[in-house]
Amino acid sequence: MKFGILVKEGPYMHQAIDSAYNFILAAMESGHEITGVFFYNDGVYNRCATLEPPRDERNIMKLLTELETKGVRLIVCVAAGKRRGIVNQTVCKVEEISGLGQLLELCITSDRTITF
Amino acid sequence: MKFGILVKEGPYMHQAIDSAYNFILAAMESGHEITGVFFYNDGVYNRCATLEPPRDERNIMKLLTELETKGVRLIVCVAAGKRRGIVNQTVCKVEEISGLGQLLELCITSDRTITF
Amino acid sequence: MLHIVKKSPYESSAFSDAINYMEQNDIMLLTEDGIYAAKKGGKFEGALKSLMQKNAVYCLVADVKARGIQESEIIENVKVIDYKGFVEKVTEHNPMTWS
Amino acid sequence: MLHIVKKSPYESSAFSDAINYMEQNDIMLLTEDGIYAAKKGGKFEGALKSLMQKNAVYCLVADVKARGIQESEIIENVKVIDYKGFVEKVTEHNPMTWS
Amino acid sequence: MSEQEKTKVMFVCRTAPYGTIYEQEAIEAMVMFGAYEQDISVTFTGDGVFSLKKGQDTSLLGKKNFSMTYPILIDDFEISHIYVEKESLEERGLMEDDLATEVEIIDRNSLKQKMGEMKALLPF
Amino acid sequence: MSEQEKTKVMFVCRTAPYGTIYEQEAIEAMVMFGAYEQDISVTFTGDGVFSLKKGQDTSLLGKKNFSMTYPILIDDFEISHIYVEKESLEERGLMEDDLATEVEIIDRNSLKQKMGEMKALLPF
Repeated sequence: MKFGILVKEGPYMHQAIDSAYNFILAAMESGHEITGVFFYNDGVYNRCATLEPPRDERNIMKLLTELETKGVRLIVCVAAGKRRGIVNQTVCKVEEISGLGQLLELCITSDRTITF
Repeated sequence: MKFGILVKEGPYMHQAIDSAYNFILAAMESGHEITGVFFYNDGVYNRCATLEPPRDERNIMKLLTELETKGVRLIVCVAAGKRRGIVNQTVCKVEEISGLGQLLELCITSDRTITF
Repeated sequence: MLHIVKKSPYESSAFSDAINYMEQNDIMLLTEDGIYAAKKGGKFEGALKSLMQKNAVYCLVADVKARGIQESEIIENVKVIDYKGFVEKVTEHNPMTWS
Repeated sequence: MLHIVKKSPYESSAFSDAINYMEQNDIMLLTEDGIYAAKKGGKFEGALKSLMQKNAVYCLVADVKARGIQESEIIENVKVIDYKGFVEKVTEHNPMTWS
Repeated sequence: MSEQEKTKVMFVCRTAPYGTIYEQEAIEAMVMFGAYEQDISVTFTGDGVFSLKKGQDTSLLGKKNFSMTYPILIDDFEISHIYVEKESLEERGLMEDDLATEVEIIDRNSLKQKMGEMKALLPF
Repeated sequence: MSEQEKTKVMFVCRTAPYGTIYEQEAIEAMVMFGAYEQDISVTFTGDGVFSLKKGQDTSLLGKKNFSMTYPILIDDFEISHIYVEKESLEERGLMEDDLATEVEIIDRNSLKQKMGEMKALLPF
């Protein structure tokens, strides 16, 4: 099946991105396809390039980059990002920034859209 | 009276900083002193230097800088900031970054500590 | 003490938690989404009225107006104050925020 | 539908809102702080048991363990599943998240 | 595009306005989604119904009054339906007359059925 | 410093662990505050009491198990008191034996009194 993922909360503050990450890994291991992860609301903070968590804690930036390496598309909402300061200079990858139309696209092309 | 302010939520997402801002203005107009504003938890995002809100919306970065011009001390927690990517390169003013001891200092030197 | 409630009573336990901690002479300020507790005809009208038999309750005019609540829709005896009034209450009582 | 609840029932209305929206054949997944609804002896045991007369309820093992809840402390008939089980439930039911 | 080919997406608005940004960013998404010729509907339930309260005046807060967009969602932004849950209104002491725009007030059971017909549900 | 000169600060922990970071960052603050020779106490009420549940195992989540720090707050980090509200425990079906560390279980009325004696209350 094809899964689209919406993440609405920021890293560390809420568990949303951790749950999404674990869900995505399990889905891929079970042979499903992830059409993309759309970051909206405070979710855009997950792709801030300067996260420096303590060494004894998980590094959410690295976990997400690892997903990207496995072919998962990450999309940061441009409007929500600008409002919060996640822009070209501060985002992990400039190419990830895109519009809300991409979220609708995920809804259309995925069998399921899951919100975290 | 002396008021210390603790802000625990990020800009735009929650109303906390708006309430704090309006409270601080009113307190100063009434002749009270603000010992400082300590940003903790997601509150550190309020001092991200790259906020670009839509033109028809309030600019929280400017509102806070305006407070600073009026002599209000703004303090960004270094640990909470690092975890979230609010570090030297991304914060409005590097001098604002400091440790949790400053929050306790506010509690000690203020007649009242108010959490937003 | 001044108990500041900033979450909607329909969505969060903040309002009822604050009530549980109110002592004689304590007061409550409803602000942000907390102001919905002060709306006439809502589910929490009874709880608020029973609280007000012993404690004064205030709500912040900026938050009330933003949410389209008219003064006539506010439960009797809840006092509507502005930020200066909020500041004054903090000078009189030590604040605790329930969110 | 699969109703995903991720807030504590003590603090948020998410759990009771989700219950209100459950139809025949719908299922519920308790995850993150939502798992406290599945704890024996808590305030929501009755509500959960009455829901389970018609609907299946699952909870996520990673969240249960993190919070120190032992399997023996989970209300009977709540099924403990892992992330793969979560994925499987999403393939079977369209998800709606209550937070 | 024929009606059958359209993707049915529903925004489920459960949050009060201004205390958090969820409803404002939800409406920003609705406005964009409207442009894509799909079948987009919006439901207000729980505290979400407060977003539709008429007479909102945010001038003292310094925040944008985004409630002005609700009345033009259907005509200007091609949203198919705006549903408001009857039970949530009642619990909050609100009547149809209190709302800033014309909506379809329906009971929870009818709403459940509509939610069951959606391809994607977006909670805000 | 004499006891009278010390500033009395209380952390009021009301949130469950792991779903949000509040309790983890609260404990980080407690540890720092302990170094300043003031009178710092910690209260667990509401969902905050869940933070003290024993047997937490976060390995499947990949998160740090910060509950290990509670048992050493008093001895190693100079926190004066850890209070847990009796009523919140009961409502959640928890007993003293369920907690990861020794605490002072007190009822709400006694807690109200202690809160009234504080100079600053920090809710988390």
